Amino acid sequence: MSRLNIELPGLSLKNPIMPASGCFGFGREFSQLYDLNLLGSIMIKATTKEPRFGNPTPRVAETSAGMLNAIGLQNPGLHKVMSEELPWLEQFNLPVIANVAGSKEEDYIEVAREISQAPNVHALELNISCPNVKEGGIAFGTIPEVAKNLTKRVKEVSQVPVYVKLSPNVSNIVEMAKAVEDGGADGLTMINTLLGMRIDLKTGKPVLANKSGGLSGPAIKPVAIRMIHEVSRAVSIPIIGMGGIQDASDVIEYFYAGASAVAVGTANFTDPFVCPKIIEELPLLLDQLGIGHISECRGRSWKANELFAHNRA
Amino acid sequence: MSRLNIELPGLSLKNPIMPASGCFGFGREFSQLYDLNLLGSIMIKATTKEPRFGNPTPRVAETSAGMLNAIGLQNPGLHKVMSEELPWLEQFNLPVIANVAGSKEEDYIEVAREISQAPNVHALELNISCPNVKEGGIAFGTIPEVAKNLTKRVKEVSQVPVYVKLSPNVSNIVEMAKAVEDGGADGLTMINTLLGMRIDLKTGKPVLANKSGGLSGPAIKPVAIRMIHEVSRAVSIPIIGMGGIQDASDVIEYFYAGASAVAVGTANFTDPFVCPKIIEELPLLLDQLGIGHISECRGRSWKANELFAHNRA
Amino acid sequence: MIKNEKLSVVSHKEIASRIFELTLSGELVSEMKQPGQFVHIKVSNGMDPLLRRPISICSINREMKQFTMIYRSEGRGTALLAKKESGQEVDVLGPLGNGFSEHEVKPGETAVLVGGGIGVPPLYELSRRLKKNGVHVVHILGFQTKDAVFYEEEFKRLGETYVATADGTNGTKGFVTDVLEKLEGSIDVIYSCGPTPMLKALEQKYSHKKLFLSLEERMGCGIGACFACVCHTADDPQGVSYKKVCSDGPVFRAGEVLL
Amino acid sequence: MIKNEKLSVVSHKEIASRIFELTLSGELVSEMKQPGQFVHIKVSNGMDPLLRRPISICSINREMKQFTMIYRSEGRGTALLAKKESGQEVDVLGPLGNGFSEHEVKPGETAVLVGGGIGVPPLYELSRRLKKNGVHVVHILGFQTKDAVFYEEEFKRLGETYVATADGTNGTKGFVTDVLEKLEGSIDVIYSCGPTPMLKALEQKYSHKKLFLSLEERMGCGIGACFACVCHTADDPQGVSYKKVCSDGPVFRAGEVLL
Ligand SMILES: Cc1cc2nc3c(=O)[nH]c(=O)nc-3n(C[C@H](O)[C@H](O)[C@H](O)COP(=O)(O)OP(=O)(O)OC[C@H]3O[C@@H](n4cnc5c(N)ncnc54)[C@H](O)[C@@H]3O)c2cc1C
Ligand SMILES: Cc1cc2nc3c(=O)[nH]c(=O)nc-3n(C[C@H](O)[C@H](O)[C@H](O)COP(=O)(O)OP(=O)(O)OC[C@H]3O[C@@H](n4cnc5c(N)ncnc54)[C@H](O)[C@@H]3O)c2cc1C
Ligand SMILES: Cc1cc2nc3c(=O)[nH]c(=O)nc-3n(C[C@H](O)[C@H](O)[C@H](O)COP(=O)(O)O)c2cc1C
Ligand SMILES: Cc1cc2nc3c(=O)[nH]c(=O)nc-3n(C[C@H](O)[C@H](O)[C@H](O)COP(=O)(O)O)c2cc1C
Ligand code: FES
Ligand code: FES
Repeated sequence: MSRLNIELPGLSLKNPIMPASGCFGFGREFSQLYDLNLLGSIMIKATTKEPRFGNPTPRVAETSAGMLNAIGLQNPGLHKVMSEELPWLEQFNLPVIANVAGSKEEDYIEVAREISQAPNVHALELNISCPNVKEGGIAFGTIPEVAKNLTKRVKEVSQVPVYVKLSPNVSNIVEMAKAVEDGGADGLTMINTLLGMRIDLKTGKPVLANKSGGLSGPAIKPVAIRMIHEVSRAVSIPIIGMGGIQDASDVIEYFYAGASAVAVGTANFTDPFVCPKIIEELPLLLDQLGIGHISECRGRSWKANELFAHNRA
Repeated sequence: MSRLNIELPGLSLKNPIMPASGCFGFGREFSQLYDLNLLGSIMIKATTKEPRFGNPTPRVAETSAGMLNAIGLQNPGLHKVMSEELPWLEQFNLPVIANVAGSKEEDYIEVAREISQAPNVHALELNISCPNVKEGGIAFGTIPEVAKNLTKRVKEVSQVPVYVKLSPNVSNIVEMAKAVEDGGADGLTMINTLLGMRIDLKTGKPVLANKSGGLSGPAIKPVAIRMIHEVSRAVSIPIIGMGGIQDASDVIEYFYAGASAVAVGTANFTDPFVCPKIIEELPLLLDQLGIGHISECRGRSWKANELFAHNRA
Repeated sequence: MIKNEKLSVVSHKEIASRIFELTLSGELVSEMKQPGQFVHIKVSNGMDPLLRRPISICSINREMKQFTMIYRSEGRGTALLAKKESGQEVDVLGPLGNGFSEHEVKPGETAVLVGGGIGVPPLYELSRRLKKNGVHVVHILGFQTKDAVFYEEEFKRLGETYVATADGTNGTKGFVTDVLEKLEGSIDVIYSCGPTPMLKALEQKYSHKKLFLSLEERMGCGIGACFACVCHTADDPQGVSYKKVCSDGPVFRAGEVLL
Repeated sequence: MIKNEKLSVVSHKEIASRIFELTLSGELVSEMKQPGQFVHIKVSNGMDPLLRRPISICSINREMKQFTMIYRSEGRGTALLAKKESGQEVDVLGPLGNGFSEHEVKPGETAVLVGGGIGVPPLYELSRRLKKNGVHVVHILGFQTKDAVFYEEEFKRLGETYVATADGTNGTKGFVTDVLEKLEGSIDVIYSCGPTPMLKALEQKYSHKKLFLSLEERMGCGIGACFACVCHTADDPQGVSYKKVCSDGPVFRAGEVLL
């Protein structure tokens, strides 16, 4: 009897653990370290219509309990992802979540239409929140109406459920979440990185060539937990949570906040075996906490105690 | 010859280091540890019209390289601050920055009018960004028009320059900064805390009684640096920077980003002697970096190299 | 005076399940005034974890400039502390707060010291001082289970000592209050430290006695500046008057603050 | 195969100013294939600092399952690494990347190994192998100043060795390229590792030779998954084709990628 399986729109997950987009490439490198079939799913690197080289280097900088990145959506482009990366991933029993990015609405739509037809792509993750792309990007992630319209148009062309990835760099995350729910999103993924910067002591210049970048890692976990806590009560679509997850306890904290599954990003760099480790630890932790199935944890931070007791009875 | 003195509206600082509001009370406790005259200034605890007890406990929670607080603006109220705390501080040669808070516009105005008349209050810090107060607060800190109007009205009654403390929990920090500059602000202080939450693994409930709280400490430094980098180029009023400062290098990083002085918050809890330590270390670090006066560092991250070289010549 | 000093580890051992006894030496010890005061400890050099950990002073040896703490390895911070070895340094801020006044009870009178779990340690220095003052001391120590019991012998050497365990595996099965109720002879003062429910039960039943309670609260600064550890005063339970556990307490007279 | 293992410290000493030589032992050593490969090191247990640090393999002893690194204590991470003592463990991910191919030069031919500062270490294992293969090896090692010089004797034992220091306090005053220019006799291959300006200078002057360069770049994962360490290929300097320093490199043939 599994205690970790989770059903989400488009996704039948053997466990709720998956690598976050951009932190795992298309899985090739990690497949040399462990069997990718262990994972619940995989969120592949952001795919754009045309191949992109991304930003100049340095592209990463370390911060306290976090890191900044300004990769700039480097990827081989829709065509290669469809013809090489996704077919390669078919050898695994792994529902793929395809991260879709662009700088114009048309780009998103074209990528979504095509990539959602790949047999192993079971859901899209609409990346409206990449902080490292100069043109366009920002409005999609920060103006509710714009996000809603994009969601709607992508939904029209997508063959699979659409999850929208929210940016934390907004005044009102609930408003954004509701807007994309209105636009027809099947789920949310959150959070993308916070915008940050580091300056080199000796040169006086930003460490990243792109100057600012996206802050990820344990430093941002409290922000993510707070946002998921707020959003999960305000919408009725499920949330895949991410931001600083390092171990099984973090996963439970995300479920308590209101997430239905989680993604692990930066921690893959510190410990490339972190995903299978978490999957192994989770049942033991559930035992310790006296919880039968992981789904019982969902929303426990805001559900009334009684209700929760009843659910477990 | 001092290499650390800084002139700001209302503030003639012997050095640019001061404790951040809420992390130093009214100075009484720290005065038992060292001579407060060492400090550049002191930002006293938020003062409201009436005394406030604040939120239930627990009021603090630890996070990775950070902490959450939900003190809830506990303070003895305007009357006591005027009659007891500020007079007590007069024994020191210390320009005081009074942090002014409220939940209604009228409250701010009344506190600002009164407290700006205290002889040792040389500037006000308008706290439009406290994340831990349920009513009112949020709009002041996130809607540019509202912030601008409040600034304008406070300026009308204040006897001393007014600095506005910006919240980082906004989509567009530059817009907020420009709005309060338009409203007549003499300076900015930034950043206040990011909204965050931690959930207890065993109980499934938020650690803080208030549920969410403000995230401070090294974790948020990259966010603060990025915001100051953006804002300092867009406005012409000076910025007092804060967020995760722990040592002299952090101070220089803030100056490089565009700050003209800095405040130290959370680090006072880890090391109560941190402010005098930083003040002592700064000249040594300036030596190492080959910088004469600390003000030369200001904005180096965005000033053209030539311009900077010229300034130093 | 409050000092910040790196003290060196004299000895460090696990004396019960996950319970560690740590003895440190340094100048700061000469500042320690009262049993029941605490120190605020930085367990690592870096910022992980960021905050200090408050731990009570368990015994003081002024001549040797040493003091001992007893703590439970609980979360991340105390787990790291548990790794410190003899000769290494520990960053200590202290002594902090106001402890138990040993002068509330006269020679020949009886003081009952009631401790629960990791609330037991500060009572040890108190007991030593009371005993020295000629006070008749009785100890009632509550623990979860046999494996968690510590310092039973040490307390016995100072006076009558009763142990209660929640599961009955050592001493009386039940709570310290069960033992206290059955105690014979007069009681002049009760000093107590332990979990809040225990303190509440004591306050409810023994508010007519001279009763002192040591409180716990999550702390930021530990020195009274951040208002993290505030509690309502008992006479103004909804109002704005308050006490800080770190600097006004952690020991309060029963009825002074709202538990 | 890439492994993640806690290796134990066999020896650790400062061999020049802020330059440390660290020997570790563990199973992972048997996976090491080439000189010029590197390992990715986690210097602390917690998350401060968060990222691993890339350090080149300096010498490999497969029989003893030991390998040696040489690094400069620079920022926070390497300063912490410098504190590790014999018997302690170091979390190592590796071996990573593609190193110097020793088969690009035939027995009897001449290979010149040009290293700058902390770029010197990976050349040591390379030199040992070349020498074993019967290659004539010449070393040109550049440092800032006398105090920063290390492994001069070790290299001398393997072949002709020239040292250059920027301030002239040891060997030739100037850059490694100054020495290289004056070198007599034929050069069949140049292998190099050091700061980018040095690599650029070599590429400019010796692109007609067989020249191999080991690059440095800020890294995230170190295994090719995060695209932090990407550089343009030389034939498409503005385009989308790329190489990853961590997994395609760190050693490239001159002219392969844009420096
Ligand atoms: C005045 C005082 C005296 C104390 N004396 C002792 C003692 O003698 N022996 C002992 O074992 N314990 C004592 N405690 C409790 C001790 O402080 C906590 O067990 C310890 O802080 C937990 O830290 P951690 O790293 O294990 O847990 P974590 O879960 O990592 O702690 C996270 C944060 O919560 C705080 N925290 C967690 N539990 C408590 C708690 N119960 N009280 C206050 N803060 C808490 C930590 O200080 C830290 O800031 C005392 C607490 C106070 C307030
Ligand atoms: C393939 C490769 C091999 C290397 N081999 C060696 C070696 O054998 N000996 C040696 O002393 N150094 C070597 N370096 C450089 C070494 O990685 C850095 O000096 C080290 O990471 C600095 O870490 P820190 O904690 O001292 O500095 P910090 O300033 O704390 O580092 C902050 C962040 O920047 C990164 N960083 C800083 N400087 C560099 C750099 N020069 N290159 C890459 N990342 C950097 C760090 O890894 C970390 O993520 C190598 C680098 C690479 C890429
Ligand atoms: C190096 C790097 C690259 C990333 N690339 C992408 C990306 O291409 N698309 C995307 O939606 N998110 C991207 N992210 C964001 C992550 O998917 C994730 O939302 C974020 O890092 C927070 O999770 P973490 O703290 O576990 O890393 C990237 C993050 C990092 C660190
Ligand atoms: C315990 C605590 C209380 C605070 N109270 C106030 C306050 O009363 N008014 C205010 O403007 N900011 C308050 N702040 C925010 C700080 O002044 C500062 O902006 C923030 O903590 C970031 O700086 P730091 O990372 O150095 O702490 C408080 C912060 C903390 C940690
Ligand atoms: S812990 Fe800061 S006031 Fe008590
Ligand atoms: S460091 Fe991640 S791809 Fe090279």
